[in-house]
Amino acid sequence: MHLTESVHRPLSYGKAINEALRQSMELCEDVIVLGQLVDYKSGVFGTTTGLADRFGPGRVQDFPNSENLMTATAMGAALAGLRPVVVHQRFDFMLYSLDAIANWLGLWYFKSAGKSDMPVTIRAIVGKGWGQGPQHSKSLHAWLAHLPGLRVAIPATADDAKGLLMDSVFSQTPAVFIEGRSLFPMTTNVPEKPYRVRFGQATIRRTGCDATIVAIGNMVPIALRAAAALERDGIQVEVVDPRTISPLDTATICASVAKTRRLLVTDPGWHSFGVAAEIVATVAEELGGELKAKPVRVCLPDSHTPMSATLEEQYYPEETALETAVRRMVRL
Amino acid sequence: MHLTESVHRPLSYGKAINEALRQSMELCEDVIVLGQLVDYKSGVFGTTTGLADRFGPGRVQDFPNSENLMTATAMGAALAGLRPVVVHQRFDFMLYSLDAIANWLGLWYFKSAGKSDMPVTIRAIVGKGWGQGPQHSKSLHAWLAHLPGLRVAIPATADDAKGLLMDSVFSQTPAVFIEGRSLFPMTTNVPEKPYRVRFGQATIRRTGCDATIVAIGNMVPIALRAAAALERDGIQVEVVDPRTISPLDTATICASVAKTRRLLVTDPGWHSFGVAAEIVATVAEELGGELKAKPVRVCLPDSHTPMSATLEEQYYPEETALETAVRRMVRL
Amino acid sequence: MNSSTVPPEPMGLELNHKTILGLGRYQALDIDGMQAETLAGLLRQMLRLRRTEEAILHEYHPADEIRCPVHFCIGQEAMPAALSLLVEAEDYLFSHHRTHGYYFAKGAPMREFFAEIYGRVTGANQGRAGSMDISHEASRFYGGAILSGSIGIAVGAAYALQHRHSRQISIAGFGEGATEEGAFWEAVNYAGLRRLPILFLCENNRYSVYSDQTKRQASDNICERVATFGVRARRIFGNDAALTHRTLQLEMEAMREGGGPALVEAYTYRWNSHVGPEDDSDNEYRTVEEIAFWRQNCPIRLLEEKLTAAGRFDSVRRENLESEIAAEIAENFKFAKSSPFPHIDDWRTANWNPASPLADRLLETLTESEFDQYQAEAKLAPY
Amino acid sequence: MNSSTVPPEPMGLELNHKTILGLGRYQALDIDGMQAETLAGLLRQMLRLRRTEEAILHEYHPADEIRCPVHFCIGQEAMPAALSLLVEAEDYLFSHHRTHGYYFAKGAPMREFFAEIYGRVTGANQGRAGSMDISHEASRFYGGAILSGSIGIAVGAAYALQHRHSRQISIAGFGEGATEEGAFWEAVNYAGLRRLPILFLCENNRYSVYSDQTKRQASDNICERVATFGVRARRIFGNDAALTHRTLQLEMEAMREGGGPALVEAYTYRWNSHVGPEDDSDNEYRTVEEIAFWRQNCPIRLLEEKLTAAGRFDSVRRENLESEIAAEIAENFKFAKSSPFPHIDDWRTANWNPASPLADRLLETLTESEFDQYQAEAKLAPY
Ligand SMILES: Cc1ncc(C[n+]2csc(CCOP(=O)(O)OP(=O)(O)O)c2C)c(N)n1
Ligand SMILES: Cc1ncc(C[n+]2csc(CCOP(=O)(O)OP(=O)(O)O)c2C)c(N)n1
Ligand SMILES: [Mg+2]
Ligand SMILES: [Mg+2]
Repeated sequence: MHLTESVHRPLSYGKAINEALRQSMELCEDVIVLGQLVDYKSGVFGTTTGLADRFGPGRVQDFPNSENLMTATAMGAALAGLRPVVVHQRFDFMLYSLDAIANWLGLWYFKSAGKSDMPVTIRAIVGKGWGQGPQHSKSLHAWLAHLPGLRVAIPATADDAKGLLMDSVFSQTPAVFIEGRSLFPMTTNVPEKPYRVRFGQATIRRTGCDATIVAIGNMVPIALRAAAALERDGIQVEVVDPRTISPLDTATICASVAKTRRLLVTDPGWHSFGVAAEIVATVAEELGGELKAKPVRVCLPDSHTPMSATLEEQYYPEETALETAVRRMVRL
Repeated sequence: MHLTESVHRPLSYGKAINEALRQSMELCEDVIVLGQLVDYKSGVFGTTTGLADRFGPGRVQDFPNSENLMTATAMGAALAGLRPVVVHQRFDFMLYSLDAIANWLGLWYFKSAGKSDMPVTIRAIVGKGWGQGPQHSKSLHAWLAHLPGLRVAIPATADDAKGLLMDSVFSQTPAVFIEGRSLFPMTTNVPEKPYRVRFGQATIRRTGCDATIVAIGNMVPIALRAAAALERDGIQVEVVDPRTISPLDTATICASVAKTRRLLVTDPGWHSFGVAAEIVATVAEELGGELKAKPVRVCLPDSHTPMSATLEEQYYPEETALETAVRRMVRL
Repeated sequence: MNSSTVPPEPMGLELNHKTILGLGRYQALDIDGMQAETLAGLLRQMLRLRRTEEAILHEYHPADEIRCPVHFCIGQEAMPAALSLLVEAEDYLFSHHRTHGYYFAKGAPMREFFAEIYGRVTGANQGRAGSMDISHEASRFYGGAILSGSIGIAVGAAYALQHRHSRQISIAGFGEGATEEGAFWEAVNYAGLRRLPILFLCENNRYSVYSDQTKRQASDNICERVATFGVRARRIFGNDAALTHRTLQLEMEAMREGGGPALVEAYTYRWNSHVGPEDDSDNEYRTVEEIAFWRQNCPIRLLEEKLTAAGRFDSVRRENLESEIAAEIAENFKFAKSSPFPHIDDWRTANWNPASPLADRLLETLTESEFDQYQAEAKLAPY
Repeated sequence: MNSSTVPPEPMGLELNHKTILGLGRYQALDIDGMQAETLAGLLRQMLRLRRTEEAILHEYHPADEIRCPVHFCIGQEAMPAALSLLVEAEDYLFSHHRTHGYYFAKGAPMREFFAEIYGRVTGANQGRAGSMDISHEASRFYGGAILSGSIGIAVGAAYALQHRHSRQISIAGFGEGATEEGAFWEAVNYAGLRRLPILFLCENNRYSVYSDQTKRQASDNICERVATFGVRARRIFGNDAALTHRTLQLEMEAMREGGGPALVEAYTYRWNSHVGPEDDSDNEYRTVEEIAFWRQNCPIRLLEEKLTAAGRFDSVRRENLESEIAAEIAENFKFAKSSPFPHIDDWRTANWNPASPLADRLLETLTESEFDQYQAEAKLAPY
């Protein structure tokens, strides 16, 4: 079903998350939300606003500053039949809970031999800009994608945010849901109904025949702006948004590159040993010598985040970096 | 200096680590060792045996089951002038300390603007075999390599183990030192003197012209056995051992592949989003269309570790997997 | 609940691993007022666990078919035995690496236990988990080998039970060593704050592998520390099965009535190596006297002698019990050894559940996704 | 050290955030026997911190040049002021996200502070760290924004100091919210076990962002909890700068003589939003009465009035002090604003120190590495 008849209206990314949570909680009383400050008016950047009033403190719970326990609590609650959504105001704060994630959550289903599910959704928000600095802006989504037994979404649009979050909440496999803070005010047309976007299905955000840009998370709008600029020079760029990095829709990516024969991957994570490497490697394994140019990664430099605004400008790649790289690939 | 005149003698990997620690502690009284059970006769698989007797409890300290604090303690001690070596009996136990590693240790130098060093060495031992199961055998070395500000060694031989460990202890940049438990009894000729093996310098373990195998950690002996088997069929394989994955000696790897035009990467970590992806991607970016065959990764399947011995056999790749893959690449 | 009904300190002692050694032969075991059935059950469960452990111990190296690390619990049978008589099928039980006692306490089947440690497909986890990580979903039993890690999950189960106003409880079993993990104190704080129905069972056997508790903690006072977090805590001589039973019973009944979280610290001792059937005494971490004390105060012997003296047990019953247990063990060994080994065809689906029945029922699927690339990016509030 | 010399509970109260509100105007500030220099220093440090914070607060949005999250400490000046008079240059001081007071307490330069929050290359960290993460190596001051994370590092510094039989101490400053992290309890346990020279300074301002302490912890009893881990702990009314000074002095002197670890919990209050100069009161988390109580008991006003009443302070001195501070702040603002912005040429070397002087001196280099591929792999002991 493609929801074509359903009502769509513009909604911001932040509000779409709020709507996904509200509808999930309406649809099923087992859905609960745990996180520091989720029950205040401002909520977590607005994404949890109104939930406590609507569903009561029993289902929307402020949590102590105990991130490791928060994940573990969600796991035990899931085991006992609830569907918890855990919220971290920053990805960085989630690092305290990596033991719970990597030593327990990811392997639970496997080691139970498929007898025991843990439908846990973990939301992690990635800070960017305004001097967040090295402890408030990391995105280690590549780490999570490396873990078996876990799904990882990194939506770029409001409609995907809602659909992927609802899919996480109502599926049996745990998922980490990575939100780019810089995307929160951006709007797209979002269906009113509850719906899912399935994990592992990339979307082509723009078609083109000269080069493929695979763009992750908040690099998607940047890639689209670069593509628009390049079109003015007659370069047709195809922009693929994987939407989830685990599972990763390698088929869609490879099909696009098979057509364009050129690949640029842009990821809002560190360059080395990141998601971009996996995508470049996969394409190299599939398409090997068929490429017309060497593949390129445009990511964050292998450096922690600097605070100063002038350094942030150097640090975060913008559309010009993508344009330059594509121009070089197509040798114009 | 190549230490050619110095006395070499066969030493096991485990004993070489023990010697590196002992010599480091002799050379400099700031070197201390922290870890659960480091001060008992059996030590940590023999690697810390004798140190407490020799250097006293002040420098060789049993630690509570508080892994996060253990790393933090090492950091503070390093800041105040010591050179701590932290020991984790299993890599898995280190996950409790990932906040300390990723939110503090790795970024300390950067955020101090180069004014403050933290010469901390963290040893993490990777279990393999005898039903270690999913909580005693993980190796997330790809995670560590993804972090800026941290060096990562994964030695395959006794002589490298000693030299890399001593380099870690006496350098200014923090390092994680990953030890394959299965390598502990293997011996190589190890110089008696204190020496260093520099990070970021791969070594060619065997030369060949038909294909390059880049082998990491305990995949090195397996790759060498595969190469020996392939030679009987007239296939000459070059085996490159990066020795450290951060920094990664991409020049040596690319030079080898430029010669052989075929690449297989074998890594004792999970297939996707791992070290092998980084190496394949780097080669694709450098050499692109020059390869004669599509690059191949032979890694652990994207699954947590099973306990049963029969499943372990399926799970851990052996030389036959490498041989088959190389044969397919050279189309024999 | 009146805490005075359980004498927390036998013979007026302030209980800890030092004072206990001064007890000599433990004399305080008291069976007055306990039902015959309970006492028989305690003895039976302890003996069954002991014989099972001994059988594995003897089989381990010679046969070389159990290929996973095994942490034996010989000497620590009282707690699991008491628990087995009190825990309900719908309660949740989580265990640390030393799983065997807890597995049996939860009533999970011996067949699947043996098959699991033998790595067979008929095992509780089809041979994927082994001794340290075994779980049995149908029995609501879950093990795991990272210290303190399962305690937080137990808190989560308690959260869900409270959320649903259930009378069931969640139980976490662990050693004194696990309390050094920060994860433990996060769990204790939250349990105390929310008054969750969680029972923390700490078997204090003095050592973490070879390391003495007071080498890792400022003092042997876990109960005192836990109590300040709003969690009821009491310590007992953990080799007294009758006392252990009475203590757990009181705590569990109170908890089912909304009495909030509690910790029971049971002082006990493992007879064997930390792991495996070898002897780890060449690490010189414990004295001959200490070992002798605890062997003398074997939980099975203490109860058996008391029952015998009271005329409630005799050699005939003992023989019947022994042969019944021996038969059960032999049969399950046979089952395990003759079971097939597992094979995994698809590692991916072994790690992920592809089904999503709830999502299928509740949600429609959106395939297209749109985007207006011309939006100016993000003007956000600054934090 | 005699704990009775410091009255821990003013007016016989059991101190916590509820009882404190009943105090009305705080009357117990006692300057008897304190040196004039100390009292003047306390007032000076508090006023300097207050004016600095106010200056940043007013400048923040209008100028829009300080582009990083800033956590103000207006209202919480007593602790940093007291600390500034007692801490030694060779001591180590670690702070949580609310760094400013601690930065100045350690005597780190105002120039580099302003330049840092303005993101300039002349800043303490060349603009890489900002308000939350600022550090000043030469002053042995280190901030950081992950709750409780720097406390463990402080423990490590204490470890090294003890190892070297130094009389220096290590100090960690944090809020009551940080004590919910397991990391904190690991640190407390280890400090108590090893009797490390570490001073834990907990400024209990009741809230973690908007969340009340008793919404996160079973009770407002951090001292009681910490004490059970073998760490001396006492709570004080933290807006009494004289009391704070006496308390820290006693603890720090004892610690330098090997007295072991201690925690001081200072009840205090932040006047502003959790972060930034906005008003966060629309989240309705604190009452008008509460805010009024704490403003009335402003630490500066309390001390100033006492000193004035005692004839030790007057409006002339006040004016001199104000204008001196105003000049200092103005000059440093100017310096910061006129400083150049940073640029990083090589991200890699910005993250790694390529030098290794000690290795260069002590070690020879081995380049070749050998391997015998014919060795049978690994026959290991099974665990
Ligand atoms: C996080 C972590 N650190 C270290 C270990 C290694 N380890 C396994 S069992 C054990 C001892 C635990 O002692 P205790 O909790 O008292 O339980 P006991 O073995 O005495 O029953 C240790 C240190 C582990 N499994 N997990
Ligand atoms: C691990 C972690 N979790 C969450 C946060 C977000 N956070 C920043 S400050 C803060 C409140 C801390 O309260 P407290 O420790 O009492 O210090 P205060 O701000 O009151 O001075 C929180 C939750 C964080 N920085 N680190
Ligand atoms: Mg123990
Ligand atoms: Mg606070």
